[in-house]
Amino acid sequence: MSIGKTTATTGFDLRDFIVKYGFILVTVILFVWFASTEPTFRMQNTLFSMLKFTSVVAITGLGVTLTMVVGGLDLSVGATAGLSVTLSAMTMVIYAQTGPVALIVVLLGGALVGLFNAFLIVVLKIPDLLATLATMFTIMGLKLVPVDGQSVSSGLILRDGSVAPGRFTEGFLLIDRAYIGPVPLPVAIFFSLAFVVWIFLTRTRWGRVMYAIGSNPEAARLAGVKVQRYRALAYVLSGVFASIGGLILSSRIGQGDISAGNSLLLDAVAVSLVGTSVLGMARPNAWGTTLGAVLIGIVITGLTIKGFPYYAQDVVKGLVLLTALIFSFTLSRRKSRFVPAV
Amino acid sequence: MSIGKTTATTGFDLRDFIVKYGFILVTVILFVWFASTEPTFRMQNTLFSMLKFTSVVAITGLGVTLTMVVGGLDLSVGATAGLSVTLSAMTMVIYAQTGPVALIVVLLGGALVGLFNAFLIVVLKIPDLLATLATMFTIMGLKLVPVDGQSVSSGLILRDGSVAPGRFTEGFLLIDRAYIGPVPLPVAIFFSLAFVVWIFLTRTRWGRVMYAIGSNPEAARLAGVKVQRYRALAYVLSGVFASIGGLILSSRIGQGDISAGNSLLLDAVAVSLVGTSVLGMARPNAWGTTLGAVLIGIVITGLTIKGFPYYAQDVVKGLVLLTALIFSFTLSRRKSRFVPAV
Amino acid sequence: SQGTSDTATGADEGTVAEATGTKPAPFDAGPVKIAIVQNSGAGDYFQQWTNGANKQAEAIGFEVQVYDAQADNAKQATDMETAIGSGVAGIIVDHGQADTMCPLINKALDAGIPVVVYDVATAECAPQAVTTQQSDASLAQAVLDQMALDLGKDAKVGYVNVLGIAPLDRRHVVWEAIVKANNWSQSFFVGKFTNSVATDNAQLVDAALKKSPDVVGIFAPYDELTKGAVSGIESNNLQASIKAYGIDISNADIEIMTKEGSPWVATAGTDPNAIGAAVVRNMALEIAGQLGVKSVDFPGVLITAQFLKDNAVKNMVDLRAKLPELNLASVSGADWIPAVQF
Amino acid sequence: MVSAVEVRNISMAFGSNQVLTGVDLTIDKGQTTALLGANGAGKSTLIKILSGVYSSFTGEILIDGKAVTIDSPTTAKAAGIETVHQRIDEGVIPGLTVAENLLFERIVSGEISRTVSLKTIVNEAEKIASALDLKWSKSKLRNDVYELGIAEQQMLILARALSRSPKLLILDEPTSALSNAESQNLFKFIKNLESQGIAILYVSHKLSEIEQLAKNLVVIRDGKIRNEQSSPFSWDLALKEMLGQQELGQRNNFDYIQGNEVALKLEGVKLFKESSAFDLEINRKQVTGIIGLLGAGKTELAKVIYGADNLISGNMKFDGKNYKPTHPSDAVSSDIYLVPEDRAADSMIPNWSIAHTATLPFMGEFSVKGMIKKVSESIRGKQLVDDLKVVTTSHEAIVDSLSGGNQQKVVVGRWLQSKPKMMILDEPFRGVDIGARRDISKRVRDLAATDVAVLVLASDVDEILDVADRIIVLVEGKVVMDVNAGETSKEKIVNKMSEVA
Ligand SMILES: Nc1ncnc2c1ncn2[C@@H]1O[C@H](COP(=O)(O)OP(=O)(O)OP(=O)(O)O)[C@@H](O)[C@H]1O
Ligand SMILES: Nc1ncnc2c1ncn2[C@@H]1O[C@H](COP(=O)(O)OP(=O)(O)OP(=O)(O)O)[C@@H](O)[C@H]1O
Ligand SMILES: [Mg+2]
Ligand SMILES: [Mg+2]
Repeated sequence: MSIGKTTATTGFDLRDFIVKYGFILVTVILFVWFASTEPTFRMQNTLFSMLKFTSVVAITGLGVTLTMVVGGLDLSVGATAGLSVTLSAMTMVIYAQTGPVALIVVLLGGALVGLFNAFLIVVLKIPDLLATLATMFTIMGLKLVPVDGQSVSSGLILRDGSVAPGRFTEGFLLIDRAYIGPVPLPVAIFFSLAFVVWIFLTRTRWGRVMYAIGSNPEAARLAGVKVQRYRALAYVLSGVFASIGGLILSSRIGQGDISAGNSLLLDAVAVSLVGTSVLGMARPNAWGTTLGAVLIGIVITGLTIKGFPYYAQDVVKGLVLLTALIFSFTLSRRKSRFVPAV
Repeated sequence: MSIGKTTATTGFDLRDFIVKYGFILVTVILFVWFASTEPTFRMQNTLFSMLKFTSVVAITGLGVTLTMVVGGLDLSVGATAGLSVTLSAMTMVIYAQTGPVALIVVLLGGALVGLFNAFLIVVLKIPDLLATLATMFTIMGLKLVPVDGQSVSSGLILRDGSVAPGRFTEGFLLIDRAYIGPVPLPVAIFFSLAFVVWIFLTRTRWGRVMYAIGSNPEAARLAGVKVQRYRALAYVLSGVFASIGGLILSSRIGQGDISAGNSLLLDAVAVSLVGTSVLGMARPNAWGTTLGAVLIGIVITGLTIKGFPYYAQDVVKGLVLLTALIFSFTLSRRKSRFVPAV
Repeated sequence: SQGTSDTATGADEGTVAEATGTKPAPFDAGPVKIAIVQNSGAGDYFQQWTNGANKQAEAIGFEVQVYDAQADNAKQATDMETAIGSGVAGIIVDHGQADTMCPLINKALDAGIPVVVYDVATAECAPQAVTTQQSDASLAQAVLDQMALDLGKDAKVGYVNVLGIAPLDRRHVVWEAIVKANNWSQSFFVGKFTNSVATDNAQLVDAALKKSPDVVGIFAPYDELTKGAVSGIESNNLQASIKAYGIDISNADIEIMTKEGSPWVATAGTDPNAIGAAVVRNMALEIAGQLGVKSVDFPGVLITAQFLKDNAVKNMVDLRAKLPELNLASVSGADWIPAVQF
Repeated sequence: MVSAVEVRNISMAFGSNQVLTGVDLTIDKGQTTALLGANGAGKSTLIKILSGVYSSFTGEILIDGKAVTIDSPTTAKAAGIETVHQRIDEGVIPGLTVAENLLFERIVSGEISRTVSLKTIVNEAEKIASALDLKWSKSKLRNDVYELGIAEQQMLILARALSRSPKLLILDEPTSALSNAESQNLFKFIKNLESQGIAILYVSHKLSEIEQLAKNLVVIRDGKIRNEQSSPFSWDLALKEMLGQQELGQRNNFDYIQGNEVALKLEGVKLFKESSAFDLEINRKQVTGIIGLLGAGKTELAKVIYGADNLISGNMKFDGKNYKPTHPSDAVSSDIYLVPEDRAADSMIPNWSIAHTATLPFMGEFSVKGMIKKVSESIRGKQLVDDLKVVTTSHEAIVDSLSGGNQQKVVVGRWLQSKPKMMILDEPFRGVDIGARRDISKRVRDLAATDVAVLVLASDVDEILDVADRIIVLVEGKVVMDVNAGETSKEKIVNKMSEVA
């Protein structure tokens, strides 16, 4: 344990500053670098479309964050988002239902996956990681059974030889394409959800209790907290958030792409984990997840505009991550208790 | 604290039996089912090629198990195995070196990645999951930089326009193809390593100490354990194990396939996690990881031979996992402290 | 153990022509076992390919064992070994890496098992195997000729591709030649291969277009990449000024191409069902000793969005009806083979 | 007498909090030196310096007259200093068996590296356990250590430390989780060690123990040594130096209150599978003390009433109505509260501030429509710090950074600040100094006076006599004595406790 020198309490402590704001600093520096060298990057248009792409990862990551707060980790979010894409396509294309029906089906689907996870974890007592891993495999396969492993698009020929009667409705497609003022709808959804989760976790009793559960579930239980209910709640919310991500994906692709959501898990977990280090909080939090997602969005967009090949983007992504982490953990005096130690 | 029923100690307790042997039972039942319905499945050849296929996941999983034992989790193993494939290809194809040189380069590469992880975790104090995640992104990109994102195969055109002078040596290709008696070499390597890790973890003081670190690092430190050294050791070993997996992969593919190792992470983590539930041990262990890998090998091979499409295989994989988990956790009276709660 | 994919949705049942001739050995003595060793069975293209192959195999009287490596080159090698050991009369290798598969193909040939290869460059390393291919060069040439016609000389163009994957590399060669011949200037070259290609590339193209909104055409020689490119164009609202060119065709692709104002104006394709069937016919002829050639090409056909709209093509069934060149029923036939027509 | 270990001019600070200032201390061979100080005085910090846990202190440590560098637990052990830390969770390692835990240091040091099988380890462990008169069966030794109760865990880490032969053995409040009988066992063993020339540094808040064991007494306050004595000790002086300006609350010379209204009624309750059933009535407006040896079932009883453990058989009535809690939340909503015995495992949330810890069970009260009332929360935190004289920088301080006794004050105090109908306190005095103990006792009695049924569970007779109106002795899950406190004596209670049911 390192003991800091007794600095004058009113003085400016560079180290503390970096621990708290290092991550944000990295984000800002990258942003300024891209903005000053690439005129394209500073266009409002570019910024919004960057946020729009980030929104899916971010929203899904917010759900993951909730499960991390209660001491778990939802590995099934990518698969859930993928399921949502297939579900929405099936509802509209195969069963020729309206957009709102698809929307409800998708959200219900997400909640159901969450409930299933909760059942495995809370009732069957399977450890979180294992339970959600099993769920992941199961729904990744299951979603393809009714469609025999094919993407669902209008014109699809059904088992009975007829042609699928429906198509993605215009209204549904608007989820990704609409604007609220100058702000794309997915971005608006992303920021609203981030705000709600932030308030929920930091300002409400439920959020407080969830953090308690994540750190010491037994102490929470003995303080009269219904631990299992909160854990179930976190997984259901995570499922719903993933399905909102899937909804946006589905509306963006405009068809029941079978591969959608596959690469989402790692990114969503990454942003939530990275988010733990923002502001030196050393615990999962909504603001951190948001910033983590935005940072990764900036890196990918900036480097693409600069013409870096995809593998160079991976390298930079890794290095930026590392820098942020060093700021938050290496320099911090505080032991991080909150970060999942696995 | 739950008080165990004092059942007559000599009596047979079905529940205990299932908790202990349920997982093995599932494996055996599946095996018998496949063997009795599919003649192809019972051929010695099929069994060995199943084990051969499993060996890469299993060996990598053994490394992951070691990091889980010290309370961490190495997320960079898939990328490390992929790096090994590229490294071996570069050594032999671009630099026209011999097989043994490639072997040494690969193992050194794996150890270096492990050291780098250890550095991040032990010296820079970055939490395990975050550190190995950053390493994962970094080396996934980094390995592609010297080869401009291309797979390295003989006949590759280099940057200066010349043709790569070397090729995969016959000796190197033997790593995957040789036999020891009737046993394919990768299978022999797999079982030897599993045995060594098992002995190491259960029969040596280092193994016991590593479990202690995973369970209560502060108590271990106060008892005089050099905690950081052991953690570093676990990550270095994990890197080396992943590179052995990569070596077999490389020899099997016979070229510097850029996508090699991509799907390894999830599988390796899955078998290690699943392994925690074998024999009701509720902690990461070599025997469990081995059995987990074999079980997944049986499922995949059996279902392929039965002609199930890939998505049905995912469903079954998920369900088998769930069954095993329910046996181990739902029915167990013992609280598992060792399983990563994240 | 018949694959279940013959019940696929959208699986085109096809019509079976009457066979007139008498079956040669070994087909006269009951079902003949063959194996299909696939690099990947996932995605629309491969689902249809496998469907076609299964239909034709059933008509001929093959008992088929399908091995699906799920895009894992190393697993494909293992599958090949299992297939060789399982006592089949012939093996079809569908995609994969030449370096990986050649030694194993030769092993099969040495064991007296005829091998038909689809889309793997094995002509040099396994000269005794029958190679069949969807001619990548002809596909790329067909669509790029159209692109050159549309854009004229000296145009600014964008390119979305991932090198290191054999068929994409072959298409790349044609692209480079066309760019040079027409003196096009390539404003960007992006692309990444993940497990959700369409969504992940959309973000890259979007960013690239922010920088170079003045390109008039984008070539993305793989339909998943093309989907990503289309999304990128649309999210920049540039569909009026940028035309997209792709390769491959499926129900989902038809939907996108025929959408009002779609930037995707032309693609080149084959009918994967028909190809799968033709490859199986080649296998039958080779087993019967009647094939006589070592290489069979399936030429690509240019398909423009205009053509699709003019003929009210909604899906693959309509397309086959309007574009009989796609159907390969007359390729590699014999009087004793009941050719399947889609 | 020869000094075994000498400490010169040791100072240490946590951030801006100067915890030790120029401490000099001499610990003699073959004797027990007691270290006395109020909660937060710096005892554990000094001990952690000696045992190599903290390395960034200034000053010198001499062993056998030679200066040594102690900067890690390994170097401390190498120098012959063995320590039993105050926090039990810094000692036991869940996931390993009891036997492995007992032998853990030997495993670490490689002394038994060739002992590969668990069987050998179990045999060896049996010997170590028997040194402290622990008759642990082989099957118990094979169990996960996690299945031991807290007192047994304390015995385990003591046995582990005693199995070494150090130059200096440091015991930081080793008896706070032990009952008298076990403590006496421990003392016998300590005497034995003294005769072998081993120096002992002993930290305790129990004056009687110090009186019984120690030759030398060192009093520490606010990180400075204030007083050194050799036995016989002058306790007045020692306590005055220990508490400084603070007044020591009078020993409670109270009038026993005989609550006559039944609050909680237990009928045919069985605590363990094979223990016999009993009936019990707990009265309002009275402090009921329940005492028993370790494993007697005190904690079990508390948890059953609180809904934290399932009732094996029998039923309960609270306020005349059937009461069947299945979860602690049921108890809390009936206004029945529990202060659990193991503060680290059962009460503290790592990295939480005092204020947050204080309000956790009462979130409903501290929020409107779910939104937390930050101001009231911080007022509650401040009150807690003031009321229980918690030694800390502020109510925003992280609970982990408090001294053990002050942590205990926080987790007890947070429940005392509420308005229960029934309050159960399991070992509430664990680790608190004598001043705080009297403060807590007084508050508990004040609470009972406001018509509350109070149940205090402890294994220390003095503690119980200090607070209870009625005393119940529990042996092996069964009530064997139930009397008014005024009508019994310490001896009678002790005799009953060790009776076989
Ligand atoms: N008769 C018994 N049958 C089964 N288990 C018992 C029995 N007696 C004691 N135990 C075990 O001992 C443990 C200790 O019981 P409990 O915690 O209630 O005791 P306690 O009186 O609070 O003692 P302490 O807290 O001092 O250890 C119980 O959880 C149980 O596992
Ligand atoms: N890790 C830490 N970080 C910050 N402050 C600490 C830390 N550990 C202890 N302190 C502070 O140091 C002071 C002395 O604590 P210490 O644990 O040495 O007291 P103690 O004499 O052992 O008290 P107790 O009798 O309650 O165990 C306390 O004010 C405490 O808040
Ligand atoms: Mg202390
Ligand atoms: Mg107790």
